Amino acid sequence: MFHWTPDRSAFPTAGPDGKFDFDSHKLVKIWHGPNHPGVTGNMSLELTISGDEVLESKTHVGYLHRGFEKLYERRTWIQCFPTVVRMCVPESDSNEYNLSAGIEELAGIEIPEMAKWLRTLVLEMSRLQALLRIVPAQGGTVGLGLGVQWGVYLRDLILDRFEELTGGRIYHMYMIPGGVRGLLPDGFKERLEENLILVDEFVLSIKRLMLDNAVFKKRTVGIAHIPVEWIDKYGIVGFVARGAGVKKDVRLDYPYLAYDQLDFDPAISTDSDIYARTWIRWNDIITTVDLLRQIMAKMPKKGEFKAPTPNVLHWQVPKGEVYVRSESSRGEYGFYIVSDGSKYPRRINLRGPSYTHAVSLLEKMLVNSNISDIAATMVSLQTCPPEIER
Amino acid sequence: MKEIINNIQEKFKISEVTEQRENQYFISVEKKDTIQLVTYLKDIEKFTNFILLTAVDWIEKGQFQLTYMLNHPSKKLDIGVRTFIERENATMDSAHHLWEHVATFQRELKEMFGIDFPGSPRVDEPFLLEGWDNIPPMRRDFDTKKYSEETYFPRPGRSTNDPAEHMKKKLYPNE
Amino acid sequence: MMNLKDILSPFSAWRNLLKEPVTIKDPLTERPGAPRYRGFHKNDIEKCIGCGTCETICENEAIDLVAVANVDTKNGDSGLRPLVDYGRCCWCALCVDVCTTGSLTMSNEYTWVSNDPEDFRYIPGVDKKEWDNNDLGWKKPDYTLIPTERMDMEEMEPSEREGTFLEIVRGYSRAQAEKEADRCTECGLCVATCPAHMDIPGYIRAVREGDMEEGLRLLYETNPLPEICGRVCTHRCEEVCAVGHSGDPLAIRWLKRYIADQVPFEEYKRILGITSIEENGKKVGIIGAGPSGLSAAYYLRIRGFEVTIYEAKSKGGGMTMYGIPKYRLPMNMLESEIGFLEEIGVKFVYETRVGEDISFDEIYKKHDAVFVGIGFEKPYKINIKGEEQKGALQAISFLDDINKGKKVDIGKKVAIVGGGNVAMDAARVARRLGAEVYMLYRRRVEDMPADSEEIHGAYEEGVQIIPQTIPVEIIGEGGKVKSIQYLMAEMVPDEKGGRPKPVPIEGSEQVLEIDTLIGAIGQEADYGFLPQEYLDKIETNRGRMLVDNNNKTTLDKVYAGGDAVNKTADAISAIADGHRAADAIERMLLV
Amino acid sequence: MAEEKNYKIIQPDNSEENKFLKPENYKREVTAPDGNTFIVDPLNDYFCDAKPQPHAPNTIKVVEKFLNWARSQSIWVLGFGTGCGSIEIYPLMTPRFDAYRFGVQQRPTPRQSNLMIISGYLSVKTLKRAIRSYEQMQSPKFVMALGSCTINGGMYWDSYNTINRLDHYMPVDVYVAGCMPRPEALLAGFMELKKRIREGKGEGANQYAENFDWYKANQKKIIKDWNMPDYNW
Repeated sequence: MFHWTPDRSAFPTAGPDGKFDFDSHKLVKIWHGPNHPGVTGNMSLELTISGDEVLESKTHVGYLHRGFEKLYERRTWIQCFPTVVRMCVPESDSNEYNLSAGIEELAGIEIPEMAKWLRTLVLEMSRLQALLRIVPAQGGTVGLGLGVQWGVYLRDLILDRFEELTGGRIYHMYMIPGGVRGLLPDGFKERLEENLILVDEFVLSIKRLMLDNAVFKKRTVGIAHIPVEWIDKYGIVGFVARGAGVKKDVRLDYPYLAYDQLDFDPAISTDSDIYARTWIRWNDIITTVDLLRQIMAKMPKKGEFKAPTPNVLHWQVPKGEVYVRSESSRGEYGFYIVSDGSKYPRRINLRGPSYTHAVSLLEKMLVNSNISDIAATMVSLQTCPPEIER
Repeated sequence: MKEIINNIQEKFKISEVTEQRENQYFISVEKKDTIQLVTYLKDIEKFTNFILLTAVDWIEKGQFQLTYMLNHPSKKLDIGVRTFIERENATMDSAHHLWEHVATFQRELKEMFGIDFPGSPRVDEPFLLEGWDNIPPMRRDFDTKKYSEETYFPRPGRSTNDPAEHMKKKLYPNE
Repeated sequence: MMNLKDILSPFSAWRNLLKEPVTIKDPLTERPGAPRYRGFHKNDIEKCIGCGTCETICENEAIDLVAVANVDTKNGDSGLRPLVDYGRCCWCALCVDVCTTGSLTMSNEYTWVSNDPEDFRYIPGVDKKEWDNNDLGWKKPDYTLIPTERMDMEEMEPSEREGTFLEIVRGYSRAQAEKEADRCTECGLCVATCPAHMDIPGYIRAVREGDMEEGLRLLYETNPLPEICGRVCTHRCEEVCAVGHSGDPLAIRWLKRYIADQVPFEEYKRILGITSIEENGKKVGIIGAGPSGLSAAYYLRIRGFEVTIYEAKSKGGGMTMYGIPKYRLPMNMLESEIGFLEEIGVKFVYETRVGEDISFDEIYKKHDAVFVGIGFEKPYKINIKGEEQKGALQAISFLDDINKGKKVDIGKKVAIVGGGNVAMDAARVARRLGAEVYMLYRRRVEDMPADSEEIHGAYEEGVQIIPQTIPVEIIGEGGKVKSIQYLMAEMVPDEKGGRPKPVPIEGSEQVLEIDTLIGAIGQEADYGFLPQEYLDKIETNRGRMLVDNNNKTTLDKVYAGGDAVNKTADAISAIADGHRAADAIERMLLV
Repeated sequence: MAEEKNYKIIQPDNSEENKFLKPENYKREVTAPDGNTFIVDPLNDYFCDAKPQPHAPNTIKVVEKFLNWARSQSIWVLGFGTGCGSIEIYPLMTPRFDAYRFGVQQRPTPRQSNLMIISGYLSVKTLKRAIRSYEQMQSPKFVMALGSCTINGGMYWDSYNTINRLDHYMPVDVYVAGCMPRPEALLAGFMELKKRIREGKGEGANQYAENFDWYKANQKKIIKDWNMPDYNW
């Protein structure tokens, strides 16, 4: 089979100061984003290219910087809740969970059993809707737009379930310190099951359409390889680490909520390329659907859903600091929370997986890659700019 | 975890140990020992996963708190190394040589808090902001509301009443 | 790595060709929001009290409180209603969840398009919107963000109370007080309702933060007798408490008492910053050392006036000293309060009845201003036959005697006539003396003017309340009360819209054997001390002196306050009068 | 391999306006092959600096009406997700809500689109890109603003990095309330926009051209590093 490799000897190299000489006329600097169909969210890459090979890539973020961590200085603990969900748009519930869990840990509040299960349910639904969007989008980056049409429709059905459970489609603001804001509506279980059956079908169709697709394989197998040594070096987490053969999953490693009562085993691969990471997330859909079924079966029928808390208007969370984490669809999602014992948080710092995936890791990965693979690489890391810049 | 803390305490001067959870500890250490301790934790105790580096502004004490959050992937332990540095002309030794992604955190801290990390790659390049000419925004002495009102001026035509004042005015107009 | 299957497999997508499309035909009308959807706000204007808790919790400052036509400001309702700015709202519904009355809700409507950015503001419930009658949408859920249950205060068991005058309630511990104070929303609805306009949210905040000195300072800004008010105030603030709409109202009175109890009297001077008083050389005379007089004296004294209080009795405190039983207000509290006033330089002239021991004329001429706080001393008679016999007492003098420590023989069975706080006090005191107590009241129990907790306490202690009874005659035997005859009454609605009137039922006479009868149907002021020339100049109305907004009477440089002036006749109103008069005197003499 | 450079960079002075000037935008002295030297100012010489001009409507009423109808039926949206509202564009453009049947479709480049959706908050950094994208779009062009953030700051009303009022920086045709608006609300916004275009009220581009100096002044006030040409179409 014909395989073309560029003659890299003709490429200009960086000077001793690490800078490229643009007067050589062999280099072009182009911006990939922020207004570009192939970036994940509002971010950009400053690429130095020669031919269609990337010689240097610099990630530029900050287009979505709203200064959340500054805003929390002047918001009370409860007022942080509506804001904190906006830290990550595609999967907002991890934020709610982390902040609630952090406050509960600092204040020593034990949440009721029912609330634990409802939170687990919401986190899994959230993971499902995020995966339903991003897995077919991996096909979209190589020109296969059909899967996106299916996936986004199914995601919308999950959003409908969110809407009836929490009252919101994207931003749910469902978990608050002490528990959650409501019980399941009548008939929720049946409607969710109807949707899950459709997801089951989708899982098979997307496999036939995308994972078993010759073109998709050609474009993704062996591309954007991450060696296993990089895992610690770059702080790689979640499915990217699992793609490289390291089983990292907060749900297993540091069980929270009701995860210790659930039976699951996330997929793992050693190929560590775009295809492997897509395959793992495709498997994650299957795992999540299974988890949702387990949750619906094991969940108590009714019960208290919120533990009593002090008056939220001037709740002074006890002094202390804590790092809480949960597993988002992109990997370990952590909050570092510092309280000085006052009404206002001293510091809430988000450490999302994209913080390293999209900056130091992506910059490194894109060197010597082909410009046409950039979009696929970004989506294979599932980078989410809002969690980098907050 | 206790054992590790004991090991550290033998080798370094630890001023404060906080047990947040069974597997999560925060320890305070002097500025000069910090990078050494982090290196020790990484190489000897195998806290090989670097989670985050962030700063907390304790403006009333005139200090920045830097927290290096490290994780032991196989033993599932977290340790937070705290150090306090002066707020004025804040500088800290760089740890970019230990992990690749530390540089990003340091770049953000330089921009948002004004903490310098000499030697860290691209530390002077703006990260999130563009054309920022005020004091670093995450410092507590920067008033975001005032800045926003002056720069982006909210839509006019709103006013509110304090119920207590309004009632006093209405019910006891002569007082 | 690649095979034929990989090339053919994507074509399986053609299977979908014949499937029913999933497209929603008319998404604009076919898709209402879910029943819990957080759409645009609705507000039940009648239910809303304008407490502003929604405004407080809103992190976006999206809610303004604005005055609204057709909604009046009244006690417990600020008359303000929330205006929502949809250029700020983030649909988190926290405002709905904290709403104290549950009036604020959300519809499941979500479409609002306009080309004018100024459009996106409205007052839910006032400005008509198409979603006003939409029943679906987010409602206040079945949980609370503000604790609804009041911290119970430890009380003496009712069975232990007989025979002792020890204080019933034990006061909050620090943890209890802080927990109770935590429930406050700081809305401030109570401030206007309190006659003295005390900064209630302020001192509750001080309790919460454990800053007792700040709390005491705030108390003394408007009320120099917090120890007294913390125990016996009629706490109208608690009736309008916003938290009370969804649970128990805050125990405001107990929290005030908590602050006052925490700080020792010796510290007062330092905390209140009255270490040195700059004398201004003006003199003010105060007649009556009741709450209004003491209050005026305090505020005048700290501003440098030379203040002299003339009191007929041997101790200060007025009704709070002589009329309130000591199980409600221990004697030492009063004495230390008065001691504090003496310490800052208020002169007390006891056992000096104006009109007898000193003439009003003299006081009037000697001082630059006079404050009259004489109270209601003279009890109303029941005005029935047989009232002059031995064993027919007046509640005021009965309580006075008990407080002075005199022994009063009331026998085994006692009847109290009346239903106010004085009647309750008399009844409960009589119970403590070991008597069987009957309470005769003209109207129903729910019409009683006494505080509900007093009524509750009376029941607890075994007082038997016989409502809707009208005494007709006191039957005596040998000049001593033997029984009382009364008629049962039925409640007839008042045509003028007032409260229902009791009308005796013919032939329903009943007789109750008693040893003592205590009348407690009210008191009036005694203007006997005033010489005629002054009396002519002071206008009165139904026995109360007429005063202007500054509590000035129609007589030059004479101010008045307390029961003899205002209808509400409680300690806190008297304190407010004293404060107001002190302000006015200062303005008159110094400005 | 480095060849002899044919230009010399002129270091800018330390004045306020050069504070954020990037090295590639420094003025330079270029030596032409014939030996002449001349100054090149990248910011002004490489771009068109003419102000935009308002377009008068067609004088024949029927024609103008027809044009407006046609415009309203082909709303091409620039695929620029400026804020969190862009997540709801996915369902809108896919089968469930299928905006294509209403003549709405997404285009990847500003040159092909005539509707810009500002999907929520705009940070200063994005505003700069949004303005450039907007100016590159062909007239008649429209702006649709989503969510509270564009009306009065929304959640980020006190943030140091997000604007509060979009109408100060570009002319807005339709606002859609919500945080964020649902796809249905967006569709309602499209309907309203179409109505306005048909009525001939979609005059945003002309408004921008007429008040060009005011908009530029507002934009420059908050974009401190204005190292780009004033107008670049």
